[in-house]
Amino acid sequence: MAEFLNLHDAVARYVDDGATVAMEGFTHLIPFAAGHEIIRQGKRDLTLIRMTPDLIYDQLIGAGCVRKLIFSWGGNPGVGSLHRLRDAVEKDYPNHVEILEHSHAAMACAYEAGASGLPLAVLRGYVGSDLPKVNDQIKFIECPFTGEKLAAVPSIRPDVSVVHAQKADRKGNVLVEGIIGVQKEAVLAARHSIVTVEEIVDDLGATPNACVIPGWAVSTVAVAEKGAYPSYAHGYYPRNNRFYKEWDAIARDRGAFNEWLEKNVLTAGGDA
Amino acid sequence: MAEFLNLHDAVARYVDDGATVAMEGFTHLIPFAAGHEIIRQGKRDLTLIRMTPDLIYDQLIGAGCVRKLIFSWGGNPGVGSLHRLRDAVEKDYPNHVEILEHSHAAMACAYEAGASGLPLAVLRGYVGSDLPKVNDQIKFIECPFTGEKLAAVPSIRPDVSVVHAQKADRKGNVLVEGIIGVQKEAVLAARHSIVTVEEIVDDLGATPNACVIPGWAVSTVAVAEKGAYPSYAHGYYPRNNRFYKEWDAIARDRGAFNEWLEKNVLTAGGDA
Amino acid sequence: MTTQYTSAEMMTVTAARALENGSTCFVGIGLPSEAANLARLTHAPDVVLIYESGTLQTKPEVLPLSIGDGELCETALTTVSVPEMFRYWLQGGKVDVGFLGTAQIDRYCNLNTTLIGDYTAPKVRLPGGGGAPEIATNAGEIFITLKHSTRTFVDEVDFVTTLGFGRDGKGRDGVPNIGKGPTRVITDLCVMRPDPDTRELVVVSLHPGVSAAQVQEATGWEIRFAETLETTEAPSEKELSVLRELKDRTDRHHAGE
Amino acid sequence: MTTQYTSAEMMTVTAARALENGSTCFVGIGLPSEAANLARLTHAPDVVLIYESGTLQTKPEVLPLSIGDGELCETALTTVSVPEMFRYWLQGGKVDVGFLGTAQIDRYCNLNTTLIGDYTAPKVRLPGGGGAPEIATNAGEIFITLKHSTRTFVDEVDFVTTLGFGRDGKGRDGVPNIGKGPTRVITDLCVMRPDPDTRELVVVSLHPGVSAAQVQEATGWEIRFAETLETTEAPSEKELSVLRELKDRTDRHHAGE
Repeated sequence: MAEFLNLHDAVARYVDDGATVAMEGFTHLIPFAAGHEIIRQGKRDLTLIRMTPDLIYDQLIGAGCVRKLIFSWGGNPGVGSLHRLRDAVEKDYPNHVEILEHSHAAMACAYEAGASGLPLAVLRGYVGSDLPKVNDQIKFIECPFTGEKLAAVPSIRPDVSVVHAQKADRKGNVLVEGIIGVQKEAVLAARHSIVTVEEIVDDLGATPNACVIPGWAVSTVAVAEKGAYPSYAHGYYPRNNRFYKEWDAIARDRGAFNEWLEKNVLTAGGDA
Repeated sequence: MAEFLNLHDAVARYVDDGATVAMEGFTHLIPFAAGHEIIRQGKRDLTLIRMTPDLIYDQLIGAGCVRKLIFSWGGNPGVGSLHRLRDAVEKDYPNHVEILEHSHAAMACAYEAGASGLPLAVLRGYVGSDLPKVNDQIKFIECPFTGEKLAAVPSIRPDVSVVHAQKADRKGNVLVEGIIGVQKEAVLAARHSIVTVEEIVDDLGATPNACVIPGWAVSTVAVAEKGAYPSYAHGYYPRNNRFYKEWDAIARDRGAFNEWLEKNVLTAGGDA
Repeated sequence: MTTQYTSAEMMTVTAARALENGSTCFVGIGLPSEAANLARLTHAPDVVLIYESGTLQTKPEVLPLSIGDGELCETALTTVSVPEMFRYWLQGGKVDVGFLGTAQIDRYCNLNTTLIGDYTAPKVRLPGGGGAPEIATNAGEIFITLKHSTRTFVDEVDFVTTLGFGRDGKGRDGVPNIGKGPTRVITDLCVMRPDPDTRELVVVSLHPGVSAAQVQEATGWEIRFAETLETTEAPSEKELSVLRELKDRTDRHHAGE
Repeated sequence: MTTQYTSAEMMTVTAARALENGSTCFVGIGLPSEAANLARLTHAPDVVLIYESGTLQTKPEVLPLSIGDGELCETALTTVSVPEMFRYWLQGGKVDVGFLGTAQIDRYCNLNTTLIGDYTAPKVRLPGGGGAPEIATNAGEIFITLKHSTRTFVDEVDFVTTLGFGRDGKGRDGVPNIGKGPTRVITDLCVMRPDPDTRELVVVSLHPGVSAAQVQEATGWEIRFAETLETTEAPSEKELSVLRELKDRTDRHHAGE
């Protein structure tokens, strides 16, 4: 059964310096509160995995927590670039961040394969793309039945996956609803997992085929109200689109970013 | 968009002699009404695919519709053998039926791969089993990342898949609820599909992540009330366990079976 | 005072005890399902039962007749697709124990549920592999329960549907990412475990009133016995009453349509 | 009377018209999303819009800012996981049209959304591939829409993130199970289609008031023009009013939090 910890203890217990960490949530349910806690605890040399790095990884990269990034689309959705990511990749500030990039299809399949306990994912992908030239983790295999050449990528098996969900019951069973992304796969693929939730309830009220992750498949559940903010939680609060737009100016400037970080994360305690 | 046909016309249009047909439903929602219609229309030389052949295939085999069976567990659940299947395999009555057998894991993955448009499924399977010795469709590949030997089977791509579901809306969107088995995969993997439903409704009333198959991914929807009987439809009617037990005696005897078939299927019109 | 019980009840109770509270069990239909639910209703209330129909963490009030009874879904935490069940939950390494029955078993715990006789001309055609081949290799360990007889305990299985330890006991050696395999076999006569080195089945415990000779007589090969042979603890009043109530409820339930 | 319209509106309206009613479209965020929703709100009420966030058959009232806005889920027929989206729906062959934007495009419709400059020392780092590499090969055909300029229409893309027809126009030849690839490119100046033989982009229609010289000036290579060059039909009152209402609703919606 999942252990209930507070967010500080959950991060302290499961996120080690140098760990491979996947924080997922496809636009929806992005675990910002957990990301901020990782920054506050000064974790270093992380290999971060995420299909769409988004602001959460821009913040972690800008705060100097990250050594390597595995991703498939790194931008501020609908707004522009992730300037902290670019500053790290292009100018090694605050440190050099190595990148390994995939396509969405490959990463989604790699999470699926990780959840499935397989070492590789097979997909009809990367045809004619230059990505295999810059990512040596993309290989090709031949179908033994048809001879067709298909792409293969290693499955994703993080040390720890961190996701946010709407609610858990008192046994730690978790309900994820709406745009469910690759959250369930991320949790099942990882050695350990932290699930932050808006609230703990007596009864999940789930329909028969809802996306429920059993408590025994989760390491720890931590309550983090508004834990996905400024992204959103279906049924709880909307996305703060304005903040996503404002982020562009904050992240563009090293000083503005550091000031923002100091004020909103480092000195903000566990509530930011 | 799915076309609405009556069951007779749906079967007449999509199930050709010699076709490869998957009729799925994992204990739940077995498309018996459609199976009976196939028998009534005297279809021949079918290659039938199904994880758990169950009574529905015992009936099709006994009625002489079948040339080949691809399956992974052929029994009357909780009762015993499928005697019509055994009679065909062991004594060529009413005709020889060739069998190709897999494990559940392989067939489930093969449906998943078929729905995914892939030519093969890869799984950690068949280790130490004799099944690869008697099924030349089971091969092994080597993972290019780890060197691990993994099983590969061809994906399932039926000419037509037939499934039963609780309801469709007026656009032919289908809701499947409860034990959903491999129904969605069977439909998506097939060139054509027939979905029988208990009823047509204005609004499916589905939750955000319910198992809904869009009407444009289905060839035809046909109403068949109690269309899964004597199996069951979650929310509509329970399984007729007694009939499953009685089937043992009926199917054990060629005469009893032919009599049952005559009375309950062949002369029963479209309602059986 | 000793309560009367049948050898079938002895088998089910012993099989049930093997399941630890809190473990995750992929349950085969029939005897394993009976034992697993008895465990859940006695010493292991938090055992997690998974059926291949996709029902996760299910708590049926009555025993299912089929692997996909409505009862399993209605009492489950959630129900997933069958591909997901085999991929994410079984192959994904989330199952501690696979609980299987079988038609034939040999000294190395290889299981046959495919056929008796020759594959191309079978004497008896059995249902086939179903979930067993991958349950046996992808679950953490395997418990097997079946009735003891020379028809079921055979010198050589006619077909290895499901790997125990292979024809030579070495079938798992050097195979990466494979479970421990069978760790105990529970029958109506005794409990067996594979020898840690040779993997050959060894009788470690006789059920009360059962002699070693009886076990040998019901086994199709010269079976080994542990040096210190235990006597299985008899079913308790509690175990028997819970089991009988469960079976009564089940019979009443399935007697209707 | 002719209504005034902008070249951006001309582009969106033309892109929208390309989508047939009843077709299934995998929609990229930004310009493609605007065009696809305009199509749905005008001539193609039964177009099926799919976003890579897993939202199937969605009918957003306002344009999403991100590919995973709540609006997309709330108005969808159903929402599936992202792995399922890419496996069952895109790779599974259920998508007629993939509708993409891009940062760079070349004469053979190869798309670059990865970077400007050299991979190891980029001048400008762009977001990356996202869904595009497999949308471009696994959808039935591809429409591309972007603003016309020498920054976007380049002689050689710096990186082939997403296959059009390859550096030589033959990138799809002999590849099994691959879609037709780009069949039209719609900009604020014109409509282009690949030559059926060489796959090189050919301008087939100029938007009203646009000259061939203007197109050439905005293109980084010597672009070909069809022998009979058409003039794109101007946006109708209806198209413009629906588009403007959609954008107004969208602006009002996203102006809040």
